[in-house]
Amino acid sequence: MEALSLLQWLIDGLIGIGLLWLAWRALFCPELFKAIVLFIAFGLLMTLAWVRLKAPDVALAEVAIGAGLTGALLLSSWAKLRDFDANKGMGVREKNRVQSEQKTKRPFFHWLSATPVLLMAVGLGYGVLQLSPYATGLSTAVAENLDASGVSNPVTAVLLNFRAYDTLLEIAVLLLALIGIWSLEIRPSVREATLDPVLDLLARLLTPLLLLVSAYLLWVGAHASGGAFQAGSVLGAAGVLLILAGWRLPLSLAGLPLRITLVVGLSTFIAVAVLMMLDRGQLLAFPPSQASLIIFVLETTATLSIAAILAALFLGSRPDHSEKI
Amino acid sequence: MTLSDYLSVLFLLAGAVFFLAGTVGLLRFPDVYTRLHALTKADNVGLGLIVIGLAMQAESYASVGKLLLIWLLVLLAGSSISHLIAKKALQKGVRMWRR
Amino acid sequence: MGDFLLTMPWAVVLILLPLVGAIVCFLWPKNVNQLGLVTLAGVFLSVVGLGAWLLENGVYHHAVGGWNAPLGIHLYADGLSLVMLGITALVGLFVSVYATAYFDRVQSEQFWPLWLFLLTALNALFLSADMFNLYVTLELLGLSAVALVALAGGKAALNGAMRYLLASLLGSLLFLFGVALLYHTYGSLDLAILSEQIEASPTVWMALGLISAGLLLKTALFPLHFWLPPAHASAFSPISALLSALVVKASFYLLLRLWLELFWPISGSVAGLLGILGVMAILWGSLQALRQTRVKMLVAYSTVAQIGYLFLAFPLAMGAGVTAWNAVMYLAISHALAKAAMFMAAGNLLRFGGHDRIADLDQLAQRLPLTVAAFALAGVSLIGLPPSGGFIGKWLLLEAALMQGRWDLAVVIVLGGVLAAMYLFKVLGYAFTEASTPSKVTAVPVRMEWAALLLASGAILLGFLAPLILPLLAIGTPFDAFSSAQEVMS
Amino acid sequence: MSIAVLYALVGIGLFCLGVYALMIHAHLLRKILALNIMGSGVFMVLLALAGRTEIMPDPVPAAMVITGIVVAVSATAFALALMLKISAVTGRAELNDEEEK
Repeated sequence: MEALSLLQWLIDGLIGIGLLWLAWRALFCPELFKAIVLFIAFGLLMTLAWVRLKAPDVALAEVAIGAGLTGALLLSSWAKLRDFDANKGMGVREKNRVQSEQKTKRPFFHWLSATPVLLMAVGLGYGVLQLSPYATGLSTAVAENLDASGVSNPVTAVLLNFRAYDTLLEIAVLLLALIGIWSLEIRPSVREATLDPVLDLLARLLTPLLLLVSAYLLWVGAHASGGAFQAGSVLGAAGVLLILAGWRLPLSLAGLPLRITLVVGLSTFIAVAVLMMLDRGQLLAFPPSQASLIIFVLETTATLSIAAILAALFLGSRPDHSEKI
Repeated sequence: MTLSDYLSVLFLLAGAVFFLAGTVGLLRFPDVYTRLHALTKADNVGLGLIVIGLAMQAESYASVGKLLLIWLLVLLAGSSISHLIAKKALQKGVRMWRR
Repeated sequence: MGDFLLTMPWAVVLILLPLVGAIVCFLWPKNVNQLGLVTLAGVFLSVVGLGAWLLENGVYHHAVGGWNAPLGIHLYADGLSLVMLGITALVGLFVSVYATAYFDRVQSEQFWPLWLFLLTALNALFLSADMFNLYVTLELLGLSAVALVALAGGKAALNGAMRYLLASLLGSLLFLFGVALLYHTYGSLDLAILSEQIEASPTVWMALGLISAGLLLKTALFPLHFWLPPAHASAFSPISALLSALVVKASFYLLLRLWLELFWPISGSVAGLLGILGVMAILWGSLQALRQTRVKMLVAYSTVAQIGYLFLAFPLAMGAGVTAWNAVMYLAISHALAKAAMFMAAGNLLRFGGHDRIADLDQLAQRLPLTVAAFALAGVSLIGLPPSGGFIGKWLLLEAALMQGRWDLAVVIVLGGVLAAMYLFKVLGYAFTEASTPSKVTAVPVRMEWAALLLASGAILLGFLAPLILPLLAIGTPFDAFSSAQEVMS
Repeated sequence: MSIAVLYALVGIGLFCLGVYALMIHAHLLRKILALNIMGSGVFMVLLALAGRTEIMPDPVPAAMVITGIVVAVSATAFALALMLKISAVTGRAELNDEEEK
């Protein structure tokens, strides 16, 4: 027992130090590309930390969204930035670029910023150490009401029943980000995707598998780790892979059909909220007997929308405009 | 500990050795092509050995299947991506290392 | 009819209606202007309905999902939320009418969904009583506001939007950190429960520090105002109006609410610091406004100064309780009306002459009389001349200051008014004279002129409405916890 | 000190590193990375402290962190798009401090 707990301390200590080291390197290593790769590694290590903290649902979300999708977004943005530099034709030298990538404010400013940040770190650390060593939070309240929630995975119960209103607004944030990006009117990247037979084959093989995994995560979310966000991001990853392989949505589907897919999750959520309001006088109050069905409908439509939105975030420009220019 | 436990440990250790060797190769090899070579050894063989070691401890055939699936997926993704990286490097004109 | 008013769940309508409107505008962009105006009218009527309900029944509680706090999320409305919702709907309606004439087709297709998301976020923020839910509404608010700034597309607007986005995200994360500490101390996210249990401890101090820092950054109190002028001045004018009038006020509202519910019992002494920052904001903002050469930049710096006024109430409330809070709310809503009108007037000048350089304004008083009148009326309220809403607010604030013998603050209140008069007359002076370089002009749609003028008149009209508004503000006695605590102290 | 507190302290470290990097870096991509690491730090504090119990860990922070991760990726995607737009218009992925002064 003693040895085991020592081993645990060793593992957790290594993860903690590894996280801090990766974060430090990602933020301060001179090359941006390296920084992004380190950030992705950081996300993967975060996933391990979540597993150690007994939060497998969060680990799944982190690996799919935090490390995977954010990493893909960062890398593709980095590549586009480099393309701008190349297209400007002023021959931005490698050296210049590296200089701009690690440019910081004046050294005086470093000290000016470091002092309050250090003070804050000490204060926060002290504040956390002062917390009582035992606290259960809301776990008993969740456990007592779990039967009435329609699902047996407590995290899903919180996300889609007890605090479903948060989730409604969160899907709104996701949709809003996409609408915001579309209104920036970014030109689609001029570079044609280089069609590669191996990548194409990989996409063909993985897409059905990702579909399957996504459906599994969606289904399993009711009683074990998983749920709409994890399923949606896996499905969205399939979309990203297809985009990378050079596949584009046919124009006939890029207008209203795509838009409907993007909003169906949020719209269903609102519709259910209003129906429950009319029926039971309370927003998003599901009758316990039908709660599991309602949650399943909400999660399925949310998965579709989340996947579509995430893939569209990756594409960046509006698909119904891209072909015209 | 039974015989299968000892075998498990053996496979896991062997897998770890491959990972270690792959990592050393990644850090020490001279160019991108040889580094890819080192990396795939860790991924393919190392992970394969670890999967075998874990499969011996698995409680059901379903989890053995899942473990195998993980290995196959890593094989698929690893080989495709190594191919893409090597191809890009060739396109960009990265020279192969010669003694 | 009366029954209908009292049975509809207005608060829920206020959140869901604009959200549905945003989705519909996104799906069918053909008739966005009509769809948007109908939504705004609906929101306005819902606020009236909620007001009627509150007058009849006192405060409004709604346990979302039927789950009571601490497990579930509560919606909560009292007089303070009602007044904020009301001013949002009113300003929103006028800005929307203005926007239908201001934007061309493509721009309005982009504007409407984002603006309706912003409205959803504002309403949801004013109605929420749950700390984490408030964080989500803050993110919704920040992202939609930044996307709106970026619509203008130029170098300045994009830079302003980015600076705003970084400040806004930093503010949200600071807020969330504070929420995390509070949750792990008390095991609840509900404001009412937290307010009952809160006690001073190092953890709580850190939590409150983080939350205040995040909200002060979003409210742009000096010296955290660096992001505001570039963002507000470079956005399209109706959007500047929304940002200056409503978005900044939303984070101020939240700070005020948390101050009243959580901070006051344990950190009364920080009030003095907020007061000092308020004074510096008034002086710095006004002086910067005086230095500006473009109308919109001047108006944006004037916002920095006016935000300072809102924070003078914090040290004064120690001795003057309700009077100080009434004063500050009155100032907040008068500023919302006046500043929205002023940005709309500035938009008219820009449309008319193609520029907003103060020195080159060319006989506008003769050529755009309604716009100049709107600018002047809004100015009257900002300076605090009778009989405007700004006058009532400053009068109450002065009263609170003099009651406690805070002559220093009284001087600043008056001085801020004088400085405001100086920078506003700088614009008006040039509006009456002929410029040395006449510029080509474009006609300004009548709707844009009238929308600005009517809102500016509203700011004046507020000066007569105090007997109507102060009782509304008192529903559910949002400032009461404060005055009772004060009695204990004295 | 328990595992919960260990991870909470790591979270604080990540948060503070992020704040510092956000302030001193000029390149926007770096600032966006910094915000993401700050976010991870906050999530870690939020979730780690939920483990101060012998029974089932509190699921509410886990749900909050999942919500937070989704909000963070939305904000990141938007920030990156805005950065690309700025870089397309001005030729640099930086904020221009000089022009305003």
